[in-house]
Amino acid sequence: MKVAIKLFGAFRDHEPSGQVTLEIADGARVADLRQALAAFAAAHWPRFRPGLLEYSAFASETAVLRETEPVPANGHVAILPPVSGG
Amino acid sequence: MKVAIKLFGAFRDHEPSGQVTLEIADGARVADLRQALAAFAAAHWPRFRPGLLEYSAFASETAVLRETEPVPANGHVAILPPVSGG
Amino acid sequence: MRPYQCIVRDISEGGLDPGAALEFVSDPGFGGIALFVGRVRNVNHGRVVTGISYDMFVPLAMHGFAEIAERVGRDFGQQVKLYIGHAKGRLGLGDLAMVVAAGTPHRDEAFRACRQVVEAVKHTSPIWKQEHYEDGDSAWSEGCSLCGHASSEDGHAGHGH
Amino acid sequence: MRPYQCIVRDISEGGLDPGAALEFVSDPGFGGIALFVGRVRNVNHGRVVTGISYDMFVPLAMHGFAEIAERVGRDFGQQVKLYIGHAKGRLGLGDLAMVVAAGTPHRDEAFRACRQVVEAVKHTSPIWKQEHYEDGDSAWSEGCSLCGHASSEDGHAGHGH
Repeated sequence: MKVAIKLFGAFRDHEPSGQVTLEIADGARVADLRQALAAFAAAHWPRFRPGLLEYSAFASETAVLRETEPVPANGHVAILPPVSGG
Repeated sequence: MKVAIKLFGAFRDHEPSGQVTLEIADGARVADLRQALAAFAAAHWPRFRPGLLEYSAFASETAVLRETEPVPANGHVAILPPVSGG
Repeated sequence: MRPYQCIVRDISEGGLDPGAALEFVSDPGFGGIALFVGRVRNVNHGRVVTGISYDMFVPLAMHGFAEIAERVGRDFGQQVKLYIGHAKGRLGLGDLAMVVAAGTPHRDEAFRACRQVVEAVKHTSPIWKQEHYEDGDSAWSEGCSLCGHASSEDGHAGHGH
Repeated sequence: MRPYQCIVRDISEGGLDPGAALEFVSDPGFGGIALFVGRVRNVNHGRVVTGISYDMFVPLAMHGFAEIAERVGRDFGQQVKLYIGHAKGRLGLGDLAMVVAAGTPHRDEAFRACRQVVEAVKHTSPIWKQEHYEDGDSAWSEGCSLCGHASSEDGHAGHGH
Protein backbone atom coordinates (compact mmCIF):
# COMPACT_ATOMS: atom_id res chain seq x y z
CA MET A 1 0.00 0.00 0.00
CA LYS A 2 1.01 3.61 -0.53
CA VAL A 3 1.36 5.71 2.59
CA ALA A 4 1.51 9.52 2.42
CA ILE A 5 3.46 10.87 5.37
CA LYS A 6 2.99 14.53 6.25
CA LEU A 7 6.15 16.12 7.64
CA PHE A 8 6.31 18.77 10.36
CA GLY A 9 8.88 20.86 12.16
CA ALA A 10 12.48 19.85 11.58
CA PHE A 11 11.43 17.19 9.04
CA ARG A 12 10.43 19.96 6.66
CA ASP A 13 14.04 21.09 6.44
CA HIS A 14 14.75 17.89 4.54
CA GLU A 15 11.66 17.89 2.34
CA PRO A 16 10.27 21.36 1.75
CA SER A 17 7.18 19.89 0.09
CA GLY A 18 6.23 18.65 3.55
CA GLN A 19 5.30 15.15 2.41
CA VAL A 20 6.82 11.85 1.34
CA THR A 21 5.02 8.83 -0.06
CA LEU A 22 6.32 5.36 0.73
CA GLU A 23 5.29 1.91 -0.47
CA ILE A 24 4.87 -0.58 2.35
CA ALA A 25 3.38 -4.08 2.66
CA ASP A 26 -0.37 -4.36 3.16
CA GLY A 27 -1.11 -4.94 6.83
CA ALA A 28 2.13 -3.29 7.92
CA ARG A 29 2.29 -1.84 11.41
CA VAL A 30 3.45 1.56 12.54
CA ALA A 31 6.82 0.07 13.55
CA ASP A 32 7.28 -1.15 9.97
CA LEU A 33 6.47 2.30 8.63
CA ARG A 34 9.05 3.77 10.99
CA GLN A 35 11.68 1.45 9.53
CA ALA A 36 10.65 2.36 6.02
CA LEU A 37 10.89 6.08 6.76
CA ALA A 38 14.29 5.59 8.41
CA ALA A 39 15.53 3.85 5.28
CA PHE A 40 14.10 6.59 3.06
CA ALA A 41 15.71 9.28 5.15
CA ALA A 42 19.10 7.54 5.09
CA ALA A 43 18.89 7.31 1.32
CA HIS A 44 17.51 10.79 0.51
CA TRP A 45 18.27 13.25 3.32
CA PRO A 46 22.03 13.73 3.62
CA ARG A 47 21.83 16.03 6.67
CA PHE A 48 19.23 13.94 8.54
CA ARG A 49 20.08 12.80 12.06
CA PRO A 50 18.40 9.45 12.84
CA GLY A 51 17.88 10.53 16.45
CA LEU A 52 15.08 12.84 15.34
CA LEU A 53 13.00 9.94 14.06
CA GLU A 54 13.57 7.96 17.26
CA TYR A 55 11.91 10.72 19.26
CA SER A 56 9.13 11.29 16.76
CA ALA A 57 5.66 9.80 16.79
CA PHE A 58 3.35 8.77 13.97
CA ALA A 59 -0.19 10.06 14.10
CA SER A 60 -3.48 10.16 12.27
CA GLU A 61 -5.62 13.28 12.20
CA THR A 62 -7.18 12.26 15.53
CA ALA A 63 -4.58 10.33 17.54
CA VAL A 64 -0.95 9.47 18.09
CA LEU A 65 -0.38 5.92 16.85
CA ARG A 66 1.25 3.14 18.85
CA GLU A 67 4.03 1.07 17.28
CA THR A 68 1.96 -2.10 17.28
CA GLU A 69 -1.08 -0.56 15.54
CA PRO A 70 -1.66 -1.20 11.86
CA VAL A 71 -0.97 1.70 9.56
CA PRO A 72 -4.31 3.47 8.94
CA ALA A 73 -6.15 1.97 5.97
CA ASN A 74 -6.62 5.36 4.31
CA GLY A 75 -2.86 5.61 3.88
CA HIS A 76 -2.54 9.01 5.52
CA VAL A 77 -0.30 9.62 8.52
CA ALA A 78 1.91 12.35 9.93
CA ILE A 79 5.29 12.15 11.59
CA LEU A 80 5.52 14.41 14.64
CA PRO A 81 8.90 15.48 15.98
CA PRO A 82 9.08 16.52 19.65
CA VAL A 83 6.51 19.29 20.09
CA SER A 84 7.26 22.84 21.21
CA GLY A 85 4.06 24.86 21.10
CA GLY A 86 3.06 27.81 23.20
CA MET B 1 -6.55 65.27 71.82
CA LYS B 2 -9.37 64.78 69.34
CA VAL B 3 -9.16 61.69 67.13
CA ALA B 4 -11.26 61.34 63.99
CA ILE B 5 -11.90 57.69 63.25
CA LYS B 6 -12.99 56.75 59.74
CA LEU B 7 -15.34 53.78 59.68
CA PHE B 8 -15.47 51.10 57.01
CA GLY B 9 -17.47 48.03 56.14
CA ALA B 10 -19.81 46.80 58.88
CA PHE B 11 -18.95 49.80 61.08
CA ARG B 12 -20.79 52.03 58.64
CA ASP B 13 -24.06 50.27 59.48
CA HIS B 14 -23.86 51.90 62.90
CA GLU B 15 -22.75 55.34 61.78
CA PRO B 16 -23.80 56.15 58.25
CA SER B 17 -21.67 59.31 58.27
CA GLY B 18 -18.67 56.97 58.28
CA GLN B 19 -16.82 58.80 61.01
CA VAL B 20 -16.76 59.31 64.78
CA THR B 21 -14.63 61.76 66.73
CA LEU B 22 -13.41 60.81 70.19
CA GLU B 23 -11.53 62.75 72.85
CA ILE B 24 -8.56 60.82 74.27
CA ALA B 25 -5.61 61.72 76.48
CA ASP B 26 -2.56 63.23 74.80
CA GLY B 27 0.05 60.53 74.27
CA ALA B 28 -2.54 57.75 74.26
CA ARG B 29 -1.68 54.55 72.48
CA VAL B 30 -3.68 52.60 69.94
CA ALA B 31 -4.83 50.19 72.65
CA ASP B 32 -6.29 53.15 74.57
CA LEU B 33 -8.11 54.33 71.49
CA ARG B 34 -9.53 50.84 71.05
CA GLN B 35 -10.94 50.99 74.59
CA ALA B 36 -12.39 54.43 73.91
CA LEU B 37 -14.07 53.25 70.71
CA ALA B 38 -15.44 50.18 72.52
CA ALA B 39 -16.96 52.42 75.16
CA PHE B 40 -18.42 54.73 72.52
CA ALA B 41 -19.91 51.81 70.62
CA ALA B 42 -21.47 50.34 73.77
CA ALA B 43 -23.06 53.71 74.54
CA HIS B 44 -24.23 54.71 71.06
CA TRP B 45 -24.64 51.66 68.82
CA PRO B 46 -27.41 49.43 70.19
CA ARG B 47 -26.93 46.67 67.58
CA PHE B 48 -23.13 46.62 67.77
CA ARG B 49 -21.41 43.31 68.53
CA PRO B 50 -18.16 43.86 70.43
CA GLY B 51 -16.56 40.94 68.60
CA LEU B 52 -16.28 43.05 65.46
CA LEU B 53 -13.96 45.52 67.15
CA GLU B 54 -11.79 42.73 68.55
CA TYR B 55 -11.05 41.54 65.03
CA SER B 56 -10.59 45.03 63.63
CA ALA B 57 -7.34 46.94 63.20
CA PHE B 58 -6.55 50.64 63.47
CA ALA B 59 -4.63 52.17 60.61
CA SER B 60 -3.23 55.38 59.25
CA GLU B 61 -3.32 56.18 55.54
CA THR B 62 -0.07 54.24 55.08
CA ALA B 63 0.04 51.42 57.64
CA VAL B 64 -1.86 49.21 60.04
CA LEU B 65 -1.05 50.37 63.58
CA ARG B 66 0.19 48.17 66.41
CA GLU B 67 -1.53 48.32 69.78
CA THR B 68 1.55 49.73 71.50
CA GLU B 69 2.07 52.58 69.02
CA PRO B 70 1.02 56.09 69.94
CA VAL B 71 -2.08 57.38 68.20
CA PRO B 72 -0.89 59.41 65.16
CA ALA B 73 -0.27 63.03 66.06
CA ASN B 74 -2.45 64.31 63.23
CA GLY B 75 -5.48 62.76 64.95
CA HIS B 76 -6.63 60.80 61.89
CA VAL B 77 -7.07 57.04 61.94
CA ALA B 78 -9.30 54.41 60.42
CA ILE B 79 -10.82 51.29 61.94
CA LEU B 80 -10.61 48.31 59.58
CA PRO B 81 -12.91 45.34 60.09
CA PRO B 82 -11.77 42.01 58.61
CA VAL B 83 -11.13 42.62 54.91
CA SER B 84 -12.92 40.89 52.03
CA GLY B 85 -11.72 42.41 48.78
CA GLY B 86 -11.50 40.77 45.40
CA MET C 1 9.16 53.81 34.56
CA ARG C 2 7.98 51.79 37.52
CA PRO C 3 7.26 48.18 36.64
CA TYR C 4 3.85 48.26 38.25
CA GLN C 5 0.60 50.15 37.94
CA CYS C 6 -2.04 50.29 40.66
CA ILE C 7 -5.56 51.49 40.01
CA VAL C 8 -8.67 52.03 42.09
CA ARG C 9 -11.62 52.62 39.79
CA ASP C 10 -14.93 54.00 41.01
CA ILE C 11 -17.51 51.99 39.10
CA SER C 12 -19.48 55.16 38.42
CA GLU C 13 -16.53 56.31 36.32
CA GLY C 14 -16.41 53.12 34.25
CA GLY C 15 -15.23 49.58 34.75
CA LEU C 16 -11.80 48.02 35.00
CA ASP C 17 -10.14 47.20 31.67
CA PRO C 18 -8.32 43.86 31.32
CA GLY C 19 -6.90 45.05 27.99
CA ALA C 20 -5.16 47.95 29.70
CA ALA C 21 -3.72 45.51 32.24
CA LEU C 22 -2.37 43.23 29.51
CA GLU C 23 -0.88 46.16 27.68
CA PHE C 24 0.82 47.53 30.78
CA VAL C 25 2.55 44.26 31.70
CA SER C 26 3.68 43.53 28.14
CA ASP C 27 7.37 43.87 27.39
CA PRO C 28 9.60 42.84 24.48
CA GLY C 29 11.47 40.52 26.85
CA PHE C 30 8.41 38.84 28.32
CA GLY C 31 7.01 35.60 26.91
CA GLY C 32 4.34 34.97 29.54
CA ILE C 33 1.45 37.04 30.83
CA ALA C 34 -1.02 35.80 33.42
CA LEU C 35 -4.19 37.74 34.12
CA PHE C 36 -6.85 37.30 36.77
CA VAL C 37 -10.31 38.83 36.61
CA GLY C 38 -12.67 38.73 39.57
CA ARG C 39 -16.32 39.23 38.59
CA VAL C 40 -19.52 39.66 40.56
CA ARG C 41 -21.39 36.38 40.31
CA ASN C 42 -25.05 35.64 40.76
CA VAL C 43 -24.89 33.41 43.82
CA ASN C 44 -22.84 33.06 46.99
CA HIS C 45 -23.24 30.51 49.77
CA GLY C 46 -26.49 29.51 48.08
CA ARG C 47 -28.09 32.99 48.12
CA VAL C 48 -29.04 34.79 44.93
CA VAL C 49 -26.88 37.90 44.65
CA THR C 50 -27.96 40.98 42.71
CA GLY C 51 -24.86 43.10 43.25
CA ILE C 52 -21.91 43.88 45.50
CA SER C 53 -20.88 47.17 47.06
CA TYR C 54 -17.16 47.57 47.61
CA ASP C 55 -16.09 49.90 50.40
CA MET C 56 -12.41 50.80 50.47
CA PHE C 57 -9.94 52.90 52.47
CA VAL C 58 -8.37 54.18 49.29
CA PRO C 59 -5.08 55.76 50.44
CA LEU C 60 -4.09 52.71 52.48
CA ALA C 61 -5.27 50.37 49.72
CA MET C 62 -3.12 52.17 47.13
CA HIS C 63 -0.19 52.14 49.52
CA GLY C 64 -0.70 48.42 50.08
CA PHE C 65 -0.97 47.65 46.35
CA ALA C 66 2.39 49.36 45.82
CA GLU C 67 3.95 47.40 48.69
CA ILE C 68 2.59 44.14 47.30
CA ALA C 69 3.94 44.97 43.84
CA GLU C 70 7.34 45.93 45.21
CA ARG C 71 7.61 42.75 47.24
CA VAL C 72 6.59 40.53 44.32
CA GLY C 73 9.05 42.47 42.17
CA ARG C 74 11.81 41.65 44.64
CA ASP C 75 10.75 37.99 44.80
CA PHE C 76 10.95 37.71 41.02
CA GLY C 77 14.15 39.65 40.60
CA GLN C 78 12.62 42.73 38.94
CA GLN C 79 11.95 40.65 35.84
CA VAL C 80 8.24 41.26 36.24
CA LYS C 81 5.66 43.92 35.44
CA LEU C 82 2.47 44.01 37.49
CA TYR C 83 -0.95 45.59 37.20
CA ILE C 84 -3.30 45.73 40.18
CA GLY C 85 -6.77 47.14 39.69
CA HIS C 86 -9.76 47.06 42.05
CA ALA C 87 -13.21 48.56 41.69
CA LYS C 88 -15.12 50.46 44.33
CA GLY C 89 -18.78 51.40 44.58
CA ARG C 90 -21.89 49.43 43.75
CA LEU C 91 -21.22 46.73 41.18
CA GLY C 92 -23.84 44.77 39.29
CA LEU C 93 -23.71 41.16 38.15
CA GLY C 94 -20.80 40.50 35.84
CA ASP C 95 -19.02 43.73 36.71
CA LEU C 96 -15.29 43.39 37.24
CA ALA C 97 -14.25 43.71 40.89
CA MET C 98 -10.55 43.04 40.40
CA VAL C 99 -8.05 42.79 37.59
CA VAL C 100 -4.48 41.62 38.25
CA ALA C 101 -1.87 40.93 35.59
CA ALA C 102 1.75 39.81 35.66
CA GLY C 103 4.20 39.77 32.77
CA THR C 104 7.49 37.86 33.03
CA PRO C 105 10.01 36.19 30.72
CA HIS C 106 8.50 32.71 31.27
CA ARG C 107 5.05 31.40 32.06
CA ASP C 108 5.72 29.79 35.43
CA GLU C 109 6.77 33.09 37.00
CA ALA C 110 3.81 34.85 35.41
CA PHE C 111 1.30 32.43 36.93
CA ARG C 112 2.99 32.51 40.32
CA ALA C 113 3.42 36.28 40.46
CA CYS C 114 -0.19 36.86 39.43
CA ARG C 115 -1.50 34.43 42.02
CA GLN C 116 0.72 35.90 44.73
CA VAL C 117 -0.62 39.39 44.03
CA VAL C 118 -4.24 38.23 43.96
CA GLU C 119 -3.92 36.46 47.30
CA ALA C 120 -2.12 39.39 48.91
CA VAL C 121 -4.74 41.87 47.71
CA LYS C 122 -7.59 39.64 48.89
CA HIS C 123 -6.09 39.02 52.32
CA THR C 124 -4.52 42.34 53.20
CA SER C 125 -6.11 45.22 51.29
CA PRO C 126 -8.55 47.44 53.21
CA ILE C 127 -11.53 46.53 51.04
CA TRP C 128 -14.95 45.36 52.22
CA LYS C 129 -17.60 43.56 50.25
CA GLN C 130 -21.29 44.00 50.94
CA GLU C 131 -23.46 41.53 49.08
CA HIS C 132 -26.96 42.50 48.02
CA TYR C 133 -29.56 39.76 47.70
CA GLU C 134 -32.70 39.45 45.62
CA ASP C 135 -34.92 39.72 48.72
CA GLY C 136 -33.53 43.22 49.39
CA ASP C 137 -31.35 42.08 52.26
CA SER C 138 -27.63 42.74 52.28
CA ALA C 139 -24.66 41.55 54.32
CA TRP C 140 -20.99 42.36 54.77
CA SER C 141 -18.86 39.36 53.88
CA GLU C 142 -16.77 37.56 56.44
CA GLY C 143 -13.16 38.49 55.97
CA CYS C 144 -9.55 38.30 57.05
CA SER C 145 -8.63 40.13 60.24
CA LEU C 146 -5.67 42.48 59.87
CA CYS C 147 -4.98 42.38 63.64
CA GLY C 148 -1.75 40.86 64.78
CA HIS C 149 -0.19 40.52 61.38
CA ALA C 150 0.29 44.09 60.42
CA SER C 151 3.67 43.27 58.93
CA SER C 152 2.60 40.10 57.11
CA GLU C 153 0.81 40.58 53.84
CA ASP C 154 1.35 37.24 52.23
CA GLY C 155 -2.07 35.75 52.74
CA HIS C 156 -2.75 32.08 52.40
CA ALA C 157 -4.03 30.25 49.37
CA GLY C 158 -6.16 28.11 51.64
CA HIS C 159 -8.32 30.95 52.91
CA GLY C 160 -12.01 30.56 52.36
CA HIS C 161 -12.77 33.92 50.81
CA MET D 1 -23.54 25.15 24.08
CA ARG D 2 -20.22 23.45 24.71
CA PRO D 3 -18.28 24.95 27.60
CA TYR D 4 -15.11 25.32 25.58
CA GLN D 5 -13.93 27.00 22.42
CA CYS D 6 -10.79 26.01 20.53
CA ILE D 7 -9.21 28.22 17.90
CA VAL D 8 -6.26 27.97 15.55
CA ARG D 9 -5.58 31.36 14.03
CA ASP D 10 -3.35 31.84 11.03
CA ILE D 11 -1.44 35.00 11.82
CA SER D 12 -1.96 36.23 8.27
CA GLU D 13 -5.68 36.42 9.10
CA GLY D 14 -5.15 38.46 12.28
CA GLY D 15 -3.94 37.84 15.78
CA LEU D 16 -5.46 36.05 18.75
CA ASP D 17 -7.84 38.14 20.86
CA PRO D 18 -7.61 37.88 24.66
CA GLY D 19 -10.84 39.87 24.94
CA ALA D 20 -12.73 37.21 23.00
CA ALA D 21 -11.27 34.59 25.33
CA LEU D 22 -12.39 36.47 28.44
CA GLU D 23 -15.84 36.96 26.98
CA PHE D 24 -16.23 33.29 26.09
CA VAL D 25 -15.34 31.98 29.55
CA SER D 26 -17.50 34.52 31.38
CA ASP D 27 -20.67 33.26 33.02
CA PRO D 28 -23.15 34.71 35.51
CA GLY D 29 -22.14 32.01 37.98
CA PHE D 30 -18.40 32.49 37.64
CA GLY D 31 -16.44 34.76 39.97
CA GLY D 32 -12.95 33.93 38.75
CA ILE D 33 -11.32 34.07 35.33
CA ALA D 34 -7.68 33.24 34.72
CA LEU D 35 -6.07 34.06 31.39
CA PHE D 36 -2.67 33.19 30.00
CA VAL D 37 -1.07 34.92 27.03
CA GLY D 38 2.10 33.61 25.42
CA ARG D 39 3.96 36.23 23.39
CA VAL D 40 6.98 36.14 21.11
CA ARG D 41 9.85 37.66 23.05
CA ASN D 42 13.05 39.22 21.82
CA VAL D 43 15.54 36.78 23.27
CA ASN D 44 15.80 33.05 23.99
CA HIS D 45 18.74 31.18 25.46
CA GLY D 46 20.74 34.36 25.03
CA ARG D 47 20.12 34.76 21.29
CA VAL D 48 18.34 37.77 19.86
CA VAL D 49 15.07 36.58 18.31
CA THR D 50 13.33 38.44 15.48
CA GLY D 51 10.33 36.18 15.10
CA ILE D 52 8.94 32.67 15.45
CA SER D 53 7.29 30.44 12.86
CA TYR D 54 4.71 28.03 14.25
CA ASP D 55 4.13 24.87 12.27
CA MET D 56 1.10 22.83 13.29
CA PHE D 57 -0.75 19.63 12.35
CA VAL D 58 -4.06 21.41 12.56
CA PRO D 59 -6.64 18.59 12.61
CA LEU D 60 -4.80 16.68 15.34
CA ALA D 61 -4.13 19.90 17.28
CA MET D 62 -7.83 20.82 17.24
CA HIS D 63 -8.73 17.29 18.26
CA GLY D 64 -6.20 17.47 21.11
CA PHE D 65 -7.44 20.89 22.29
CA ALA D 66 -10.95 19.45 22.56
CA GLU D 67 -9.67 16.42 24.47
CA ILE D 68 -7.72 18.66 26.85
CA ALA D 69 -10.78 20.82 27.43
CA GLU D 70 -13.01 17.82 28.03
CA ARG D 71 -10.61 16.30 30.51
CA VAL D 72 -10.17 19.55 32.42
CA GLY D 73 -13.95 19.94 32.37
CA ARG D 74 -14.29 16.52 33.97
CA ASP D 75 -11.58 17.32 36.54
CA PHE D 76 -13.42 20.48 37.56
CA GLY D 77 -16.90 19.00 37.57
CA GLN D 78 -18.17 20.84 34.46
CA GLN D 79 -18.16 24.08 36.45
CA VAL D 80 -15.66 25.54 34.06
CA LYS D 81 -15.57 27.24 30.67
CA LEU D 82 -12.34 27.12 28.68
CA TYR D 83 -10.85 28.93 25.71
CA ILE D 84 -7.82 27.55 23.90
CA GLY D 85 -6.30 29.58 21.10
CA HIS D 86 -2.99 29.10 19.29
CA ALA D 87 -1.47 30.99 16.39
CA LYS D 88 0.22 29.50 13.35
CA GLY D 89 2.44 31.04 10.73
CA ARG D 90 5.27 33.54 11.03
CA LEU D 91 4.89 35.70 14.14
CA GLY D 92 6.83 38.85 14.87
CA LEU D 93 8.03 40.16 18.22
CA GLY D 94 5.17 40.73 20.62
CA ASP D 95 2.68 38.74 18.58
CA LEU D 96 0.47 36.42 20.59
CA ALA D 97 1.34 32.73 20.17
CA MET D 98 -1.18 31.34 22.63
CA VAL D 99 -4.22 32.50 24.57
CA VAL D 100 -5.83 30.26 27.19
CA ALA D 101 -8.62 31.27 29.53
CA ALA D 102 -10.60 29.48 32.24
CA GLY D 103 -13.72 30.71 33.99
CA THR D 104 -14.96 29.03 37.18
CA PRO D 105 -17.02 29.91 40.25
CA HIS D 106 -13.92 30.59 42.39
CA ARG D 107 -10.43 31.82 41.68
CA ASP D 108 -8.44 28.77 42.77
CA GLU D 109 -10.09 26.54 40.19
CA ALA D 110 -9.66 29.20 37.52
CA PHE D 111 -5.91 29.44 38.10
CA ARG D 112 -5.48 25.67 38.24
CA ALA D 113 -7.65 24.92 35.21
CA CYS D 114 -5.88 27.60 33.14
CA ARG D 115 -2.47 26.30 34.11
CA GLN D 116 -3.45 22.71 33.44
CA VAL D 117 -4.62 23.59 29.93
CA VAL D 118 -1.50 25.62 29.17
CA GLU D 119 0.81 22.80 30.23
CA ALA D 120 -1.19 20.19 28.31
CA VAL D 121 -1.17 22.28 25.13
CA LYS D 122 2.56 22.95 25.44
CA HIS D 123 3.49 19.33 26.06
CA THR D 124 1.10 17.41 23.85
CA SER D 125 -0.14 19.54 20.95
CA PRO D 126 1.39 18.90 17.54
CA ILE D 127 2.92 22.36 17.25
CA TRP D 128 6.51 23.23 16.37
CA LYS D 129 8.35 26.46 16.98
CA GLN D 130 11.09 27.70 14.68
CA GLU D 131 12.98 30.66 16.07
CA HIS D 132 14.46 33.23 13.71
CA TYR D 133 17.54 35.14 14.86
CA GLU D 134 18.92 38.53 13.97
CA ASP D 135 21.85 36.98 12.09
CA GLY D 136 19.42 35.33 9.66
CA ASP D 137 19.85 31.89 11.19
CA SER D 138 16.88 29.91 12.42
CA ALA D 139 16.36 26.79 14.53
CA TRP D 140 13.56 24.45 15.54
CA SER D 141 13.14 24.45 19.31
CA GLU D 142 13.83 21.42 21.41
CA GLY D 143 10.54 19.88 22.44
CA CYS D 144 8.60 17.12 24.14
CA SER D 145 8.58 13.75 22.47
CA LEU D 146 5.10 12.30 21.98
CA CYS D 147 6.50 8.75 21.76
CA GLY D 148 5.51 6.32 24.45
CA HIS D 149 2.94 8.52 26.07
CA ALA D 150 0.30 8.68 23.43
CA SER D 151 -2.42 8.37 26.04
CA SER D 152 -0.93 10.84 28.53
CA GLU D 153 -1.52 14.48 27.83
CA ASP D 154 -0.99 15.93 31.26
CA GLY D 155 2.47 17.32 30.80
CA HIS D 156 4.62 18.34 33.70
CA ALA D 157 5.01 21.79 35.17
CA GLY D 158 8.72 21.14 35.55
CA HIS D 159 9.40 20.87 31.82
CA GLY D 160 11.97 23.23 30.47
CA HIS D 161 10.05 24.59 27.50
